[in-house]
Amino acid sequence: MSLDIKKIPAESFERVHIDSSQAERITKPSLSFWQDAWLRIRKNKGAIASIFILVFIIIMAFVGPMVSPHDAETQTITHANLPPKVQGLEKLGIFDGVGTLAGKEVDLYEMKKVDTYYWFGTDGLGRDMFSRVWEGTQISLLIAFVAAIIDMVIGVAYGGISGYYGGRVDDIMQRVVEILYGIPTLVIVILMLLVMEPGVTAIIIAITLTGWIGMSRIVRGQVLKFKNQEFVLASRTLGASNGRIISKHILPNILGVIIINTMFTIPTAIFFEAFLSFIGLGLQAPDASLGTLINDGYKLIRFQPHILLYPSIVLSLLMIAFNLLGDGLRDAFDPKMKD
Amino acid sequence: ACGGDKEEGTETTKDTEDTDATTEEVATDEEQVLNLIMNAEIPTMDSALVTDAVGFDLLNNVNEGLYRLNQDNVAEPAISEGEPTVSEDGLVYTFTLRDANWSDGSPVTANDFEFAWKRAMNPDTASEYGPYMMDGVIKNATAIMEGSMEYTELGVKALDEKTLEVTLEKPTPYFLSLMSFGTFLPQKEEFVTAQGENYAKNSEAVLYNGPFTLANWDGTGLSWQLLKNEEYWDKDTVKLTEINYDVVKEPGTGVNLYSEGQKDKAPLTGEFAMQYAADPELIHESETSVFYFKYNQERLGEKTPLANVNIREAISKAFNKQDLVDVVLANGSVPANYLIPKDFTFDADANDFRDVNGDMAEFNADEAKAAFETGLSELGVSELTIELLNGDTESAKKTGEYLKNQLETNLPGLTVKLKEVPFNVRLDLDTNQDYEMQIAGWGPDYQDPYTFMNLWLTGGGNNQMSYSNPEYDKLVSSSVNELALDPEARWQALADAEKILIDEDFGIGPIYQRGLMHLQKPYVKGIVAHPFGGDYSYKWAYIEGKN
Amino acid sequence: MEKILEVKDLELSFHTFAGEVKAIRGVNFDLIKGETLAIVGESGSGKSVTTKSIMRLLPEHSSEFKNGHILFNGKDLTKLTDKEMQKIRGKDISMIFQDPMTSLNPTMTIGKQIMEPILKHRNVSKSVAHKEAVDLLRLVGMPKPEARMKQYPHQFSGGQRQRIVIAIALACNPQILIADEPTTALDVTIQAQILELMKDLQKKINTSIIFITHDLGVVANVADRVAVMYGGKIVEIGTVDEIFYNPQHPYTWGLLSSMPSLDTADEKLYAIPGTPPDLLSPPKGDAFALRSDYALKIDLEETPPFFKVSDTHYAATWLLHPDAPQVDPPLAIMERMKKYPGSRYYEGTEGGTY
Amino acid sequence: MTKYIIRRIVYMFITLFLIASATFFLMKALPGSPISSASKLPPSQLAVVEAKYGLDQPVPVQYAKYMLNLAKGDLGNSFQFKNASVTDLIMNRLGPSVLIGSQGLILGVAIGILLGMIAALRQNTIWDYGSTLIAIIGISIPSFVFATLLQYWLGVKWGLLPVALWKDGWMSSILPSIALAMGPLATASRFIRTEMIEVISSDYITLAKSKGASGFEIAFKHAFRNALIPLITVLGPLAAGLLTGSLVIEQIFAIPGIGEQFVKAIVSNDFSIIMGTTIFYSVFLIVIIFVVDVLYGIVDPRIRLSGGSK
Amino acid sequence: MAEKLLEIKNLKQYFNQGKPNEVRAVDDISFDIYKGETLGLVGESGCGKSTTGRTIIRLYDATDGQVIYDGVNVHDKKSKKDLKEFNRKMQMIFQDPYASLNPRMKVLDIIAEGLDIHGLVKNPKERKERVVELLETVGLNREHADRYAHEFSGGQRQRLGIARALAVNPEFIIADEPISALDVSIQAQVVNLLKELQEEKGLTYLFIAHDLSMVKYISDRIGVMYFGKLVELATAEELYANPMHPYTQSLLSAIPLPDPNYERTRVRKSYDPANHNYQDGEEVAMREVTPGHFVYCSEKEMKSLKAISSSK
Ligand SMILES: Nc1ncnc2c1ncn2[C@@H]1O[C@H](COP(=O)(O)OP(=O)(O)OP(=O)(O)O)[C@@H](O)[C@H]1O
Ligand SMILES: Nc1ncnc2c1ncn2[C@@H]1O[C@H](COP(=O)(O)OP(=O)(O)OP(=O)(O)O)[C@@H](O)[C@H]1O
Ligand SMILES: [Mg+2]
Ligand SMILES: [Mg+2]
Repeated sequence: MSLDIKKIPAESFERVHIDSSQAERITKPSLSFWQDAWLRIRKNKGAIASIFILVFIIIMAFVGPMVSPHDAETQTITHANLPPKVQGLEKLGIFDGVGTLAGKEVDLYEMKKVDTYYWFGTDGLGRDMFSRVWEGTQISLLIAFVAAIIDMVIGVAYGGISGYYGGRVDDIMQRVVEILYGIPTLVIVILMLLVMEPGVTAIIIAITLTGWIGMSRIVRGQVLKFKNQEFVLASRTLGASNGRIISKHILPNILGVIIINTMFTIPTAIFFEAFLSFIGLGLQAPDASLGTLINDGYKLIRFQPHILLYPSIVLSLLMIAFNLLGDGLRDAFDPKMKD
Repeated sequence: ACGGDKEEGTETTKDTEDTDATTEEVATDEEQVLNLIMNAEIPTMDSALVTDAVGFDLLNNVNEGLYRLNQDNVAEPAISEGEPTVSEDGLVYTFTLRDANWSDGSPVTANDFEFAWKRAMNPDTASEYGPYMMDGVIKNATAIMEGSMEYTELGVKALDEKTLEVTLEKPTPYFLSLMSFGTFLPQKEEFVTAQGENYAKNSEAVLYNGPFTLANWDGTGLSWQLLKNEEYWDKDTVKLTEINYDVVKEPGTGVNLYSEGQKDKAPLTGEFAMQYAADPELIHESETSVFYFKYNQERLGEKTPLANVNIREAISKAFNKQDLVDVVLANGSVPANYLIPKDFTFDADANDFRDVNGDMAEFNADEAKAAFETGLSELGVSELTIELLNGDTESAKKTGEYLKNQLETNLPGLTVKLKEVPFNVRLDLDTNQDYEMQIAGWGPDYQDPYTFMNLWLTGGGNNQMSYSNPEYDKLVSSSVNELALDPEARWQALADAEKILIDEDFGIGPIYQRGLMHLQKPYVKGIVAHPFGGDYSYKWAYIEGKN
Repeated sequence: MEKILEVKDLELSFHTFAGEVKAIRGVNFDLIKGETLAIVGESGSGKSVTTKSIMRLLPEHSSEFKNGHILFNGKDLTKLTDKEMQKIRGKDISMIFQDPMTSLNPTMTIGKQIMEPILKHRNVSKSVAHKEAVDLLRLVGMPKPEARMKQYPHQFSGGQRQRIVIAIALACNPQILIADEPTTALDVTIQAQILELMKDLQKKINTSIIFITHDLGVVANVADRVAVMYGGKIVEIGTVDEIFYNPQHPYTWGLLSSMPSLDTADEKLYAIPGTPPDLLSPPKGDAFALRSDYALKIDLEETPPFFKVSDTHYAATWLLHPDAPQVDPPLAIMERMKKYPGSRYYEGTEGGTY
Repeated sequence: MTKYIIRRIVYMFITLFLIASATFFLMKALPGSPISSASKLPPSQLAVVEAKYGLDQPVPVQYAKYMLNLAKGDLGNSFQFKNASVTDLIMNRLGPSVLIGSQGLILGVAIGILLGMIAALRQNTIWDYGSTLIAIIGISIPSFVFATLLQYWLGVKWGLLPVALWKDGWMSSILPSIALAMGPLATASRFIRTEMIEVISSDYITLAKSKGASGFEIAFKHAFRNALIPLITVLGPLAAGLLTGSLVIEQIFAIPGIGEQFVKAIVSNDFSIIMGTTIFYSVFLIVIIFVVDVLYGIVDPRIRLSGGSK
Repeated sequence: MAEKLLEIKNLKQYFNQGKPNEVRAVDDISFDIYKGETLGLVGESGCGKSTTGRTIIRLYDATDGQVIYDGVNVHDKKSKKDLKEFNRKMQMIFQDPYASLNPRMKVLDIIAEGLDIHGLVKNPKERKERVVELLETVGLNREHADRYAHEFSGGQRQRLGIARALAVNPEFIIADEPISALDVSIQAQVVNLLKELQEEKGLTYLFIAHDLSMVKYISDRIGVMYFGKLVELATAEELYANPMHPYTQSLLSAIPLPDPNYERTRVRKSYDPANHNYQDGEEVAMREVTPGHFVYCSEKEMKSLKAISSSK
């Protein structure tokens, strides 16, 4: 507790008038909720890396098949089962086209007299894995996005109605969900797939069949929480209609949660598709997804690991990226994590 | 059996390496135990109800009928004491049974055969293969099936304990080879009646009269054993004391178990076979299942583009079969330019039936293209889209993808749309003739070209593609009627018919004859693979040089 | 007057998304044995952080201890290892939090929760601890304490839960009890009960209490001395009478005059305008200057030091500088000052010193 | 409480009824016949065989019969396994599935919890990232790939454990259980981490710290149980999710389990088994959900007591 | 006294009616609010103050009873248009300054919501101008219009809430604990503002709080609630000077005041409902003990209360 009184010039002690509006000034820059969330995400290295990875994969999914000198569908049967070989890297002793054949290490390109490069190698029909992996990624992403969007639409609508209208409506809708919840999804999906014409549509329908339940529960919980928030009540006292309350007050506030949940639905859908292809309920050839590629490849794990490796890497990257991004978004949107 | 459904199975084969192995001196100190992999469970051990490869394979090793396929795949008398006496008209066969016992020590009698066969025709049994195999062969079978006669009227009769009289509907040249088939095995009446509902539900609820007995099978499990049958009449020939089976459906797992030494033999799918190409333990077994395009000429009552013979010809010739078997299948299959498989049927001089016609409808891109153009102009179109129905197993898919690519490449203007469905769905579509083109296959039920040739008779149960050629019909039916007792003429008639089907009408487009690759330990000797019926016989198998 | 705790030049920051939050910017105070020191100040002024830093309960990864000492019986708490600190927590210094609804573990019986510090710090058997816990519950006025030992927090009302929390805090007769807004979440009637309880208990075990609140009524009720915090600093400290009847800092004035007394009638209340300072970039000089009607030029440039008002009373405002102009505090404050002998507006007879 | 249980049981039956009906009609919608050699048989003979299985009757009659039998606990007979009752088939195959399933779940959840705790307690350290990585690997590698790798390395290469088959007793269950554990492990660790972080920042943990509790006591005595509560809600779906795994794992490790049988039945159109297994799975799932709810009450006294007072 | 703006008659609000967890949040209360006055409503937490306010403004449908506003029963079924008009006349300010502003909306849109709903402005420019005007009324300025609620401090937020309510030019405002969640040092901002506005615009307030000193400061009359019932109603001065119901007395005795000397001597009274010793069949109701001073009591109690008050 310092008591030394310094010599201070007298004019320093002039009274100053503080403008009261000055006192109301907010120094922080104005940030919308989204800007604020973006700032937070930006601090999250994992999430940022994930965004880059996702953007990269999505771009590659479309550009990849184009940049490859080989077409995904073309079968060059004499070029079947070649390991990866990349210009430039071959000198480093990696990606040099050496693979095992009949238990021996040989340069398969030389042996089969192939003088082109397959960056990811080829499959059993001599198709370029590079193009196939990216086209597979396209299909996997398509399935995942469409499934996630349908899940979202149904889930939000169902959960929203149930939560917002409450009472008897909610009761009945929740009983229905309770019953659906008791049905083993997997089994129903398999049965549905047996009955439907196989293909992308069937898979999407199968995935969304019960996929929306999780979303609907989350949305319902959120709506229940928000519909009694004071700002919603305030809007009601102003005479706002249900439509206005839902669209202006409730939806914008639960959007974060919906997005986060969708982020987690996407990898689940990708994964489920992969599982379906294992039990043989996948896509119609020659369509390929990451799942079917992995399924084709895993049997060759010991001999032609490249057929498994690349789709697995892409799949894992997608899974990791979506999960980390989901985590990041959750942290960014979560008001509890404000500090 | 219909072979289309079993893509990667341990099926009808001919063992190329060990057939001639002499089985004389076996080192007595070696443990005669064989460890095998099966690709599916045993659905039943009731010979009247068996329909699948596993069941037939096991029955072949634990039971014995009047005949048995020997190491050269020739049916030779087994429970039958020598050749039967045959009536002039070739309709009545009289078998004398040898002294043989059931595993419970009781003798095998003529009544056991009469009972078993009639039981298979009894509607209450609801046997699928009984009627199928006996229809048109054993007297009255057809009438019984149609319900106009009691099953007791079946043309089989135990004259006494040891004498069995079988009356045929019409002379059947391959009748004796049928006698080695699972459906014609004996069943002991008292035992079956005593067991009632429980009959053949597990390994205790069956009697055995073959080289081995089944043990430790609970009816649904994934593992079981065969033990040497001490009551078997020819037990001195049997060396193995024990065969251990496990069901492994993943080929990779099978290979792992093999490499680890737990199993003595493992089937290989193409991907694995390729990698083991240079392995001395790799064995190749050719099979008698043939795969081909079925060209449906009339879909749901409407003509398809495939009704045009030039289009059919074009497709038949437009794909490289060699590449397919070498690269895509890589499982020891061979290109098929025929319907009747190689190494399947032989004439009296042991000449392969295949030698008569040789190759037909071979791959020829130019001819294909020319035919396609003709076909297109005949149809008045410039492009064609054809749906190709296919199975949904892995190798089927791969084959389909390859063929699609080949056809589209070699026949400009053709688009192939793949439709891959589960086996049952495919059968359904096939039955309703609701497809354009499909990849199908057939495995023989008995050792005669007729098992393949009768498929394409006009209105035949398996035709399902509106193929009809009176000349073909005439030739094929002559083989079981007027020419039945004239082997040479019959042979020629069947060959002519095959030529019509494949090379003139292009009714079907052969693709490949399936082969199988196995890894087999070098110390395993004497396994005999059969082209039909049970896949393998272990009666002559033994272990040598394991230690 | 034995000092049990000395906080010297405490400075502490948090690292957040937005940047460094300088939550504590040089806090000094002592705590004397047996007294109750109230810390008041508006939300976000750093009251909780100060006390949490004494207990070292701040999140390790985001908080940074920048400077200062916290001497407890001569030991510097900032230098202790975690293990040593654990021995002090709950035994020598214990804490009560604002919200009784969330400060009990919902999945543990309250018996266990009370016994925990006893077992932890006092080498006694379970049965002894159990008995003591029952006694504690009885002490804080819980009816049927035996039976309630086995119950879970949600089976208690808010006031009862706060009593339990107090029982936990008192389990080892701590030398210092830190109460961080222990009654803010409670109703006035229950608040009154809890305050009485705390005062009774303090008499019994003679602990020193640091009592945080922003309710000046409560302060008047419990405190011996009061520290007023603003913007991460203590701006005024003195005995309860000095702060209430002779406040010197404009912020204290604002605080005191914004509360209507039961007889303030129609005149407008004094309101502190504006918003609290942003501790991400604390203003230069006196943090309160921008909201003050009494700001001096120097307030905007230089941080005021502590000026002594009396031996026990210090305030950090340039207004106390000898060269500063005389200003009249708000009316309500003048009213208060009139009652206090030490004040310049004293109207009594006991003679002012100013 | 009894009212609640009764209500639950009523829902269980409704659910089961709906599932059974839905499955039944789905099966009827399936193309193809369950009779394996249907295509070979002439119509007259096919009729005989179909009559034996009651397939000749109109669908509503078949449905009514099936439901009646179901009510009696009779799931009918298999088509592939001649004469075998579906109940027996399921019972015979149950053991291995339950063993690897429960082991996988316990192992996965236990390790997952541990990893999650470590990650939460050592937030933003190498421990955290490590355990996050393991969790993410767990959810991003398909179980069949993982199982294949395990089989090859641990079984064939290093010979540590049986490669496959259900022969070596408990040893045989280790690899499949590990393969199955990956999913639950990942889920549990993610859940626990998130929850633990939240719990740790709650007031009662601060209070526990202020009592002088050590880091270990905080983590295990105070935080753990509270962090567990949300995990319990996903145990049901998690257990159900193991079914997904078991279909694959049983096939790869050649284990005589119920999932493997289910796949086989699907492939061969054996709808008695498909339906039986579906119903069995549903019962299993419903019971699991019920058990989870009960468990929830045990772990969370708030639920227990308010449930009890109802 | 002035004319009645609002009459509340036998209002009841039960939650979960008929279920085991039934809550009688408001249990048969009646009172009037006069034009231009401020009626304070106090009572401990959970006694039903907010529910009363919310039922009056029709956020809840009353279980029973009437709320008569300007002679019309608010709870009668009404057309959308009437409802809207009613919504315009009666407004509410909420307790929690954080929860009562939509975090996803800009201040401009929050305040203009009422304008939009009731079509009170014609174009965006007018809208903006009106909002700025309102902001200035509550002591904020133009700059603030483009910010989000979370950027404001508690006091500022509460003022935004007031501006929102004022936007539709209401006659009657229910202020549900508008200052309880605020820091003491800024409570005064809001209270002053409310008072000013009342003077300027002739507003009528129902002011809900549990802090009696603020209530006394702002209110003309005060009602005390206890467990869903109104137990005492009198003018502010009268209530403080002469609390009659034992609960009111207990409440008053519990409030700590910022005055150490007073605190040293304050004696707290406790209230135990059992002390009433009401007999079976005894009618307990609001009775006017002295003019304008109502107490919830039995006939017998009234007599003794009357006796005491006349002896003063
Ligand atoms: N864990 C934290 N991370 C970042 N900033 C924090 C953290 N805890 C507190 N702060 C900041 O430190 C400052 C002081 O906070 P503190 O909790 O001490 O205020 P207080 O005086 O106790 O307020 P209240 O009366 O609201 O409890 C605030 O600006 C707050 O935002
Ligand atoms: N929607 C609701 N459903 C069920 N009970 C409710 C509901 N809203 C309020 N209650 C109950 O009604 C009672 C009165 O609540 P209310 O919010 O009116 O109290 P209050 O006096 O405003 O309290 P506070 O001072 O805490 O705001 C409480 O017991 C509360 O739990
Ligand atoms: Mg605080
Ligand atoms: Mg309230």
